[in-house]
Amino acid sequence: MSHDKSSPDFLYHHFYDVNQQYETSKLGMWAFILTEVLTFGGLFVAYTIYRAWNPEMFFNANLLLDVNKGLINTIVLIASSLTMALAIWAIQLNKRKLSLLMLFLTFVCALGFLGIKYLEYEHKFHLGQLPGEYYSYMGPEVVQEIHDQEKINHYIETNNIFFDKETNRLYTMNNPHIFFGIYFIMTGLHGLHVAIGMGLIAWLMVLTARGKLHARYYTHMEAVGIFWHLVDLIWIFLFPLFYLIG
Amino acid sequence: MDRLTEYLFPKQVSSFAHDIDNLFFFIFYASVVLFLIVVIGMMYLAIKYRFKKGDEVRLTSSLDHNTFLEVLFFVIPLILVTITFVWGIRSYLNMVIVPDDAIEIKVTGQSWFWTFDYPEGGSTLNELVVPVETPIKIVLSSTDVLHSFYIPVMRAKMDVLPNRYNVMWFDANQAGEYEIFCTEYCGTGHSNMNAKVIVMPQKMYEVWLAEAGSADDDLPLEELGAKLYSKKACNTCHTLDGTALVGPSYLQTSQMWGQERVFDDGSSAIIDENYVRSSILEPQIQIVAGYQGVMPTYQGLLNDRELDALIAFLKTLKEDSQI
Amino acid sequence: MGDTNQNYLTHPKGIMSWLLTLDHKRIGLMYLFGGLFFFFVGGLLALGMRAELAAPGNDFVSNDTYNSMYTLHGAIMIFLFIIPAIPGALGNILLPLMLGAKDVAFPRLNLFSFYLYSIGAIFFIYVLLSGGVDTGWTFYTPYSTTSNTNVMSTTMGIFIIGFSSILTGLNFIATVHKMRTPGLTWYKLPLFVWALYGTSLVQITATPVIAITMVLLMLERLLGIGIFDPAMGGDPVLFQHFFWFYSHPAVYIMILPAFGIISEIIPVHSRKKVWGYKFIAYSTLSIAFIGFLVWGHHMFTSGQSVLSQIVFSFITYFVGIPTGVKIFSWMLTMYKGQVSFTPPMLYALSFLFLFTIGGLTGIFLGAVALDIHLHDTYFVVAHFHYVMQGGTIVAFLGGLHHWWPKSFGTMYNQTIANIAAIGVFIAFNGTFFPQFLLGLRGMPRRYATYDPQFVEVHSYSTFWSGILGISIFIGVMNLLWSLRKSNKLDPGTNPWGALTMEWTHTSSPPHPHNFEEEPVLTHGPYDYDKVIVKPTFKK
Amino acid sequence: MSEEHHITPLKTYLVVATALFFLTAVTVWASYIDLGSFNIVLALLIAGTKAGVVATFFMHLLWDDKKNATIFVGSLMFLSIFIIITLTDTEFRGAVNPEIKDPINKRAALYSTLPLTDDHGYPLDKENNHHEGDKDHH
Repeated sequence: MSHDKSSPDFLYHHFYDVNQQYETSKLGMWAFILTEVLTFGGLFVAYTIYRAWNPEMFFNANLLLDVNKGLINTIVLIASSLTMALAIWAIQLNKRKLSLLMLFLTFVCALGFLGIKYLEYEHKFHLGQLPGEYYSYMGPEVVQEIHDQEKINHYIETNNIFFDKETNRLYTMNNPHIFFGIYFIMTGLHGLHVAIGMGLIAWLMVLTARGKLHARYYTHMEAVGIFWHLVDLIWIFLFPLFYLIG
Repeated sequence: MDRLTEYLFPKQVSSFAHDIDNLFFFIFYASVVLFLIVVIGMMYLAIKYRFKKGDEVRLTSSLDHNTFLEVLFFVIPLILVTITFVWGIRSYLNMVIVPDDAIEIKVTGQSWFWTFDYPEGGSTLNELVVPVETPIKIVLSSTDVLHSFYIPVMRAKMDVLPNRYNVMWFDANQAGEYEIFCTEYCGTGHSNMNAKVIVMPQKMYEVWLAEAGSADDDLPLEELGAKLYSKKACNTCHTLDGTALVGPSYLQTSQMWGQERVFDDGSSAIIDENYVRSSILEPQIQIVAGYQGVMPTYQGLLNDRELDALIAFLKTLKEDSQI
Repeated sequence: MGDTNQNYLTHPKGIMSWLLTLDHKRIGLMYLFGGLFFFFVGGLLALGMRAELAAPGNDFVSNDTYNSMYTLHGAIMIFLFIIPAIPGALGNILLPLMLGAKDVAFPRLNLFSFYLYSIGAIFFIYVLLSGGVDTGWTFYTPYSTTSNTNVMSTTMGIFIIGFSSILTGLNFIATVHKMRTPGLTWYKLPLFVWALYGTSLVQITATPVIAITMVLLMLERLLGIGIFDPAMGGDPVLFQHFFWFYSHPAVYIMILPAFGIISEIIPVHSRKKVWGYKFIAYSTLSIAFIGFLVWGHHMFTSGQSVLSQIVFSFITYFVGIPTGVKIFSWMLTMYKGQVSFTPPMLYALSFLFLFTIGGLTGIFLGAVALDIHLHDTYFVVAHFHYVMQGGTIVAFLGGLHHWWPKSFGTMYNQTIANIAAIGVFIAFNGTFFPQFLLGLRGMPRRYATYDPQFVEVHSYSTFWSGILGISIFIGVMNLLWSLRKSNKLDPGTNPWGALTMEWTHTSSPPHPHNFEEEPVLTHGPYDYDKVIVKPTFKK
Repeated sequence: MSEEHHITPLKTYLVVATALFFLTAVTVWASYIDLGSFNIVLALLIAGTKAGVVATFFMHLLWDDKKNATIFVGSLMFLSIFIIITLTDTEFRGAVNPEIKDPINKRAALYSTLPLTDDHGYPLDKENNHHEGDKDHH
């Protein structure tokens, strides 16, 4: 048997009609989102358990992260989500050029996100705030790192740090390398998703520019959009969990 | 039933062993009944309604459910598992709540032997000595990987974790010598990581405690060495017959006495008393080529006389020695 | 009917048409032969282990070799055979046919997941040839972070195969939801489809967690991140939570499709409407769900909190009840039917026998106090072999015999198949039933050498394991032997008189596009009270 | 057919994005107020709201087949199962036998060259009985 001869060229042979194909792809994409949520979920579990075990260490280690960079990245990602949504909106109305522009903006935002992430990582690598056994950050720089003088005072007052004058070393907390381990894995995996998302958006731009996507057929863009919003959604949780431990 | 218990289970030595075996038999008989219902029912139906030669292929009954039966299948197992669950938890709480008057013995698992530290200060290797009819609290920890401390006759088992304590307890009701197994996989020597629990009458235990460590003082060095060889678990990794296990055979070391031995970093040393001594106390420094350096240090586990005894024993070994 | 000679096996031709095929039936066949190959490898490892255990000492292999053998036996059987075999092979071949669809929802993804499986398999072959891995398939830390064997390659292999499993599950879910032929409502679906659907749900929800666990394990080895390794401040019990959050549901990934196969075989070969259709369907889903809540019963001696012990023991029993009712439903399906003792039916009956033992012995292990004695002993080994081999593999062999004429258009020698089926049944019991006794007496698992008191039972078990190996080998060779050219059946053959769509609406072997005309649903899958289809054998 | 797909008005997107920016500001502001353990609850509530808004409007769940929303909610449910049941272990260890509550060494072997410290970073080799009272600060 063969499908309706009048069916458009973007309809795969094993579907009855365009709508079935669109809905199937979307369902598949959502099932994929479920697997993504659970992949990150494992890391959220590790985070929860270790934070519950070491609340003070998490608090202290969180002070070493740069809230401003995290905040900028949050804003950048939300903006990119908006432009991604608008790209779909534009293609639904067959405004291809507008859609292309919005995809481009999304791509730029993603690039910006990774750039800021790079600056953050670079700084931490430099200081030795690394995961696991590579963690070597025990120098007194910690005091210079925190910009909020009130926090420094609070920090020392509550005896969470111990400064040993003989060795000129600062013992901050128990096992901070675990915090940084979880931080790097979660933000690293998230960053990997951003990079993959950029690849997908670039691919969408090519498809849109070639006119393959239009108001009747934009499944690819819808699927990538869902993926991209998921990336945003995960960051929405990572931001307060790592940067804003009150 | 007692004979069946004896056939199926090891002896019941702890106070809760009897209860656990009874729980087993409760589930066992319930299972046998359910199993027979399924198997006999299945065979009866399959044979009664079999398609015989010459039968006509025909439409069959449209019967496809019976609410009463389905509810019954639901309720009967529910009752059985509820009893099992409550029984299992009640017995478990009994096994996990340690009596206040328990003697506390510290057990350390290490690849691949057990160390037992007694409250009075003594310590033994691969031989746990406990008094009869006294609750014993076992506090477990490991120095390397996971182990699991299992005494079948006590029906007691608990994983041994590195950097974390675990607790179990038992009270033995019969004197005797019973097996201890490691049941959490821990590497090459896992299946050799056995020990004994020796349950003694109270009086004997007190005598043993007082004598522990001093009893061997008057043995000749070589005999003491032979005793330590198995008591301190050297035999887990070093044979006397020349075959290589985890570590080199004592026989080989003995035969090479005075000769040079090559290590995995390319260096070498003459085999003499000092070499053997440092190999026991600091085994990680010189690792014989071809072996993995997995031996733990015996620093603090052997006194000077015991070290001398092991060296003396090693030097006596010949091709035909039978120990 | 159009050109009756055109079927998916011969059209199109050429090796590339197989390697790049998007046809679910061909992908299914590739999974089938991949799975059978690893079944063979895993089986050889098992026989090697039994040979070593015939006598107490190190008579056959060293401790290290034994440890590597049991690890690879477990990992290969689970990750390369049981998990992919039924969904990947039988599921792929049959799911679209049973739904009246032309293909699965995402054919390219389907091929991609087969290639992921192959890449994972290459990792395993590398591990096998390069000296093995000795951590046990459970990879408990900190042994797995310190072992100097091939842990990295193995975890990488599992990570990749995990994605293959996820993508297959995702594909099947979309297929079941969206690709059913018009008129095929949920309650008209064959029960095998329900089973695959439940399996797929478990696959996509549980497998991501093993993927991230394997990543964390690799990072623990590379960087010492300190989540699982106590030397770095981590918690080994937490690793066990992570591991079993996947690996307990994975048991249902393995057993649910077997339930599906049995739910097909018994009504067809009893020519009788299935008993309790809705119950079997719903219990599949409820088992899949409850399976996520009980992982801690693998950790009753790990030192988790007492509260967890109680919670896990309690929920564990709720998996047992729906499973029990299923067994009764299958049994009662035969009531007032016409039962033929064909090879698939013999496998199904032996499944009922063996799986009942496997299920009931699970009750012993769910009772915390008793589990403390039995944990990590041969009782557990026997229990899960009764479930996995006596359950899943026996059902798989039954399913293979049931759908062999459909997949290849040939019929095997039924007498030999029956003898092999009975041989598997007897030898299986001979091998594994004594192991319950070993466990009760306190014989720990994963021992290369053991106390001489256990030798009698061990050598008995070893003897029967040889017969078991031979029986399975004969069974599978009998199937493969039927593939010779002279053995072709008429494309219209329906040897069992089955009513599901893959038998009534397409030829054997099926057309490359599954159905020559759009399938029109005329009856339900088990309407043996309304429709007669006579079994036909035509050469 | 694709023509039937719901097209969300531009205004909705802009309103949603504004709400997201606003909530981001709120969450940063809230982190500077000391609410004790309620800080984390509030942060997660805000993050949850943001996530809900993204899923509902940007990801089009509001207008989609309800199956998709079910899958998404399902993924969160399975994640909660994982977290909650694991917490029944990690939070309740030592309830019967207090020995098993904490690790023996709180500091990883990584820091073995440093003196051991207690929860508060004090080296254990110094006499520090006074900080028993310090716990009241927290």
